[in-house]
Amino acid sequence: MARFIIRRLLQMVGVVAVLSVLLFAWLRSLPGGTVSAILGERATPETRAALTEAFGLDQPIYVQYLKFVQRAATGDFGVSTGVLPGTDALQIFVDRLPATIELSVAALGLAVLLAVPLGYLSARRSGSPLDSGLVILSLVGVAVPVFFLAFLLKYQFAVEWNWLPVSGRQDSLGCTRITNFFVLDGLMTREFDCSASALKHLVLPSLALATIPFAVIFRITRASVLEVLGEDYVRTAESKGLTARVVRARHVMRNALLPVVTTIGLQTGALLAGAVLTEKVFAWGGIGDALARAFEVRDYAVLQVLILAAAGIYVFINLLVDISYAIIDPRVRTR
Amino acid sequence: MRLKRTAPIALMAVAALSISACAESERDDSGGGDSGSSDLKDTFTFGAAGAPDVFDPLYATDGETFRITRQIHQGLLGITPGTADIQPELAESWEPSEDGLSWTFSLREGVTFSDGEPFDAEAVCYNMDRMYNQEGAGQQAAEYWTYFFGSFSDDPEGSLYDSCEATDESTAVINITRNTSSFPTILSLDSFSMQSPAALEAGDANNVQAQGEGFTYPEYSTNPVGVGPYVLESYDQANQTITLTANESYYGDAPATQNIVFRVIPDESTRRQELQAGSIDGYDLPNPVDWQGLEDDGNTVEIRDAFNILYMGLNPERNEALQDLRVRQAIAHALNREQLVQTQLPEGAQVASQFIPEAVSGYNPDLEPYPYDPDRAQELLAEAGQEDLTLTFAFPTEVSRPYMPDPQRIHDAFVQDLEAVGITVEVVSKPWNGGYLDDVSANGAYDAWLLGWTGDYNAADNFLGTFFSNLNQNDFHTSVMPWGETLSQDLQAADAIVDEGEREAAYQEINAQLRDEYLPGIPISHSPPALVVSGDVEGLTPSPLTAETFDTVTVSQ
Amino acid sequence: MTDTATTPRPSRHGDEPLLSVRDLSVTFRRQGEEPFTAVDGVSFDVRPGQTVGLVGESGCGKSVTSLAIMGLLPPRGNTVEGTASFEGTDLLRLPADEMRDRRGRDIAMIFQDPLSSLNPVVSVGLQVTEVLERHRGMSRKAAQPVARELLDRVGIPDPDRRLKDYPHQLSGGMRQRALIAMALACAPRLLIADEPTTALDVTIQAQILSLLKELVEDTGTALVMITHDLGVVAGLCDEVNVLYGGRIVERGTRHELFANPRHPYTNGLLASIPRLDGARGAPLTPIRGSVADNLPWDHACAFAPRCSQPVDVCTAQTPPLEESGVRALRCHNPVR
Amino acid sequence: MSPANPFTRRKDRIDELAATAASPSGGIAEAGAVDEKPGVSLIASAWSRLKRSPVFLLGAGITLVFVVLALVSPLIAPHDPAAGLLLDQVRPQSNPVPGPQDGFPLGADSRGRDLLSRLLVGSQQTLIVGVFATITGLAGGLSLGILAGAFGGWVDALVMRVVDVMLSIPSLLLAFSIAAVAARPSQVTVIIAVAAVQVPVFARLLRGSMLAQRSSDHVVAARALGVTERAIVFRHMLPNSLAPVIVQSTLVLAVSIIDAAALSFLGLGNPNDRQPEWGQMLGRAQTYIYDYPHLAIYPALCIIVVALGFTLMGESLREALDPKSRR
Repeated sequence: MARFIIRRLLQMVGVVAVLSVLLFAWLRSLPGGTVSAILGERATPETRAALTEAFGLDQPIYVQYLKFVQRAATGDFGVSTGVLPGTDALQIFVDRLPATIELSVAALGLAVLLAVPLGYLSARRSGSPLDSGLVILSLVGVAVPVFFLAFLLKYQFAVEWNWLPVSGRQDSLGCTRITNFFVLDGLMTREFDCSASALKHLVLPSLALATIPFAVIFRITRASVLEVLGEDYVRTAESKGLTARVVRARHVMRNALLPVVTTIGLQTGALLAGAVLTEKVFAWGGIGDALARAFEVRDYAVLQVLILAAAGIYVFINLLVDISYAIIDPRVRTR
Repeated sequence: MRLKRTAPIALMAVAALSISACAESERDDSGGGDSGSSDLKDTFTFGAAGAPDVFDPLYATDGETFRITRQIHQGLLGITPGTADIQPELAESWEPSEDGLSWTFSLREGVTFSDGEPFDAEAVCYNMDRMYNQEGAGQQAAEYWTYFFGSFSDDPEGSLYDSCEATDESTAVINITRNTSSFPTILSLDSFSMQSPAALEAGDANNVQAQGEGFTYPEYSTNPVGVGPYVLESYDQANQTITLTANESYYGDAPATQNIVFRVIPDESTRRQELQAGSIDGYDLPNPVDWQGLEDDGNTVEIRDAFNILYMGLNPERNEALQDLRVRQAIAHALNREQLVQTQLPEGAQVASQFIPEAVSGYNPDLEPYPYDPDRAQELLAEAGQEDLTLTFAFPTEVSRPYMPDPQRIHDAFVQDLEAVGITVEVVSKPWNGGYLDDVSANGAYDAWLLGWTGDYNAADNFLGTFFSNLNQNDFHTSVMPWGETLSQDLQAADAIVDEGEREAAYQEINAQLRDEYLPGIPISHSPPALVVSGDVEGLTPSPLTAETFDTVTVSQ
Repeated sequence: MTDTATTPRPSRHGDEPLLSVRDLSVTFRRQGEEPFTAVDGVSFDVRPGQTVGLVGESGCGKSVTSLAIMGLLPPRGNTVEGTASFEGTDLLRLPADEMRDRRGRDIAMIFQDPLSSLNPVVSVGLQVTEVLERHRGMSRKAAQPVARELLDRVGIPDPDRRLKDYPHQLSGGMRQRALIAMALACAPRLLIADEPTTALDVTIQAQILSLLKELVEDTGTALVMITHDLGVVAGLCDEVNVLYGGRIVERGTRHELFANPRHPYTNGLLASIPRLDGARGAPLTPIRGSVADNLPWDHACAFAPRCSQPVDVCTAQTPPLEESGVRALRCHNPVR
Repeated sequence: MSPANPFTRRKDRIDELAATAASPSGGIAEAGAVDEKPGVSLIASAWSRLKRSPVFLLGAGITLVFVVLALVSPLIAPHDPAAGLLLDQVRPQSNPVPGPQDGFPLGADSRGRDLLSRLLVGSQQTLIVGVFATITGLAGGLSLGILAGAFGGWVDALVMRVVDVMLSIPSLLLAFSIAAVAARPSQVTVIIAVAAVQVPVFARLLRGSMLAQRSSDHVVAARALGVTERAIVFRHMLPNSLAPVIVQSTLVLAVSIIDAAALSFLGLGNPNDRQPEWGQMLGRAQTYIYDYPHLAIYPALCIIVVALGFTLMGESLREALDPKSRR
């Protein structure tokens, strides 16, 4: 097991390293970029040249990359030029990570809580109207463009009915910040109105973001429950006259959940991507939001950090999934 | 097919907002909730399109930042609300010497910075010299100084600024190296605001470093100290909100609303929804198509006077056919600018007859835009023997400017016009920050392109100078035209004229020549940018320079 | 298509039947397909301690019969008719929860493929103890020693370790033994073994069979042995029912059946077993064709197309089940 | 779910699908249920089930209508989708979007172009985006997958590292990045961006099923008979690996169309809107969505329906071809 983890960690580093090279070369081979983003119409050849030199963008790419690696080794991933000029790019990532995590966790939680039971239900009743209904629903879920859904949600719940806030993470209540997980902070500092406000702000974005993971997890759960229901050992369990509860929990779900777990891992990728859209529409101020902005203003440093980090997180989470997988499946654990 | 909206909701929203406002005032120890009368809210919430860069205006470059620093800082000169004209601010009056190279500013008395430091002639000179003495990365970061004053103390020849003397407590004399219409007007720019010397020292304000591919800013840039009506209360990056609160030691009338909150909301339609839901009180540059809807929903759309110009640039170096005046005129006649302005640009936009808006001194009222006349255009092309002219005509994507809300649609319209007179158009587009600007100015990669300019202050030079003064380095490549040099010399000469009247006449003359003899590009339109606030907001005066101050704004419950 | 109901007559054991199946029919209906009757009016008795065999090729309906009795057929897509009274209560009409209470306690079952029949992610121990918890109301802790005892009894070496093991860590034989242990955990009065040895190596098969034999003998558990292998029957069963096409075609005690098979099918089955004591080079005579060639029972003998000695009537009318004592036969032209 | 090597489970969904290629036609039949007649091929038996599946028929129906529409729309469209016929009615404030009127049942867009015509003709570009993105992704995936699957060994290892790197970037993010940095955004860049996301998926998929094939009897047999590696790959392995690829393709068609819309929304779509495309129309409508939601709703509905059509078809194909899910 340990060897496996180490190997995978190394692999992960490898992936990120390769990615960093590609990313770096690619970003810098693009037209325009940071300098013209900063100068705008006001750009004169002098100012452009001056800035280009100041930023060391006039040097050959491999030199720039080596410098980047050099600095990166000391934990310095460059400073933002557009998203939050002057702020350490890594810092931006760290500051905004909680926002994205808060959102993603809420969304994923929502998705799983709905998808798994419903998936089981519709597998049990496979062929029934309920089943087909849920299946169609899940497929529709995948077919609706996230940002469009987001708009509809906002329009109905926030603007028309004014039940929930339109965007942002919290009303400006001057809340105290500790972890930047607003809900958590509110609880820690006993500023419960802060938590409440944060929760209210979470509802719509997480709903929008949850649709696709829900659809996918639902379908996997359904498929794998269907499969397990056909397995001999379930029949054995029934033949032992075990209670429905025990059969479901111990014999059906414990097996059916294996592929579900891996799928959940896969979905984190989708979440990160979906966050770009959702966060933009809900002015969430998380990683996705920053990423979109970084592209607009060609903020290389931020782009590099965010994309590498996103990839890193993604690979890492899937490592966790594999490990947890190994833990739930004795066939792996006791090999 | 409009979705219906209902009034009660708006009320509920306002109620909801007021609640949150109270909640805030309870927690904020500094922001005492009493803003005079109780039927007014103590917070004005504004939806910003982007986050501010730095709070030291010297290093700031973008509107989102200036909107905030403007509330915190003031300069020697100010702008008369609702106009583009300068007025006394921290300087009560100013006098040029005979040669116009030395300006005496008599300062407002009894003014202190928000940190209690006195504002006096010393402070003025400290600020001027601080800007002049920028070093290293600071020089690149202080973009506006470079742009308006030329260079820094390490290269005095290039600099407009020479020196500053504090002759007494309330009198500062600023010496400049040459005459220009821009001085002292440029002192009204936010970048050159007066900041507390003590705070600048303490915050190591000049310590800008180039790190990797960006600048790191000193600690001061997040703790600005000015004389303005507001001070920076907090910048909650996690929640993307900036809170300003009234400056207790402000010399003028205390601001009508205790706090201003700027919420960063990047998405246009989300800002609209937030305003609708009542969680913000206003936002800048609403999309023209929303103006009507916003008004219908009981908001106030404040339309500013147009202080910008959209033009179609032409590059006679890349496409020699364009060196023939008749061809350029043909293009001018081919473009149906009336229809464009009518159907694509916001209400109050006008067809441009020249490269500067009406408000600018030097504007030539006698000039008429080239009329839309496809037949004439074809004749001219025929005369020039360019019946089968081909143009590479570019527009930017991923951008919206006050002078061109939707470049693509303007471009589309023109492409059709040009094709109508038999010109073959090669359509090119690039992202604004993805190479478009470089291609236009550095690479000269297009025959024709769309670009514009929003005036920084009221001087013809800020427009015409920008476009044509630099003979060898301008987007229009006038250097290949016989008249290019004359034009650039005339412009520099006119700029140097000290006497208002003479200068105006000179510029009017140049504008006439630009239209009739040179036509280096085709002026298209001046479009008014707007600002929208909810119906509960009073006392906001829109500024042509988009330089509104919010200290007079009130928000009723 | 109903047989004259057989009246149960005393067997060697001479007491009332433990399980008495009457006119059991199972029909599967899948949308878009012809309804398919897998079991068609099957009747037989099992007396306490008796071992009854259900023999036939795959698809003859023997497994379905057992599943029907256990109430383990898929919830939808099938209809079950007839009765299966166990000590007087008709299992087929029993409410689901009451059936649960009986399964594993009164009637247990072991299946063909021991690997797939064990839950891969649950330890063998738990899979044994859960039965005890369920039916004997034991705590998991209390159940441990009992489970250990059971494993020991079915001949699994080092039971303590095996309790913690997972199915994939056991050998095929041990898995089947574990399954048997689970089935016998609550000393059921009836055990249904569905091809318990087919998936195992020949050597193991013998062990498992003798184990079963031994167990039923000293627990007095009645055993229904479902198999296609007459060898198994020969070793184990008191009474044998031969199924073909969902119906019983011949019944008799082991001796009768092996001594003089009447039905050509039974005969064919016997003839197709290689015999060591047979004359060297004596040719095997397999039954020709396959189940696919069956005729519908309604007015013909389903076996006719494959029969070694068909007569015209075979394809004209359904042969009735003629019974005398334990013996029963369904054939127009029996083997003399 | 054989736990063959649980550490590769990360791409399970893909690999499981891949496995269906090599799987026997028998499938798992419930106790007593009629088994598939022996010798019926995978495809045939799948088809026999599909004909009865309402889900599949619905999906296929939608898809058919869509494709036909794409082909004939230019003929049936009442107006030229690029002509600003109602431009003179457009007033940025008072009337930015001309409403329904004679000959313009849905009204026009902000450039005075007939909305109905644009929706109709839009199907064309939308189909093009979907199809070309899929083909491009497929082509990329095929070449990588064949390389890896056919030769295994270090080629396989190398290719799969590359694929993993690509897979390590969340899908839309990849498309997003590529589109964002395209020097000259256009329909082509959109297609490429959307396709790039699919390359690694297809590659993995194909490799998976080809590896399954490598060890399958008929390939082993062919090799035993001394058939050349090339012939084995192209005549034996590839054809049998295609089933899962076909399934995936139908799903990708849907995804591409939606992703294209997302790109437009982020302002990274095809800037030239003379040739209307639903995703682009939807993305562009954001400006008007508040007061003129129909500009967004119509194309959105079209996209949803079509995407649903492809997905329904794909999913039921997957079900049909996957022996595990036959019950």
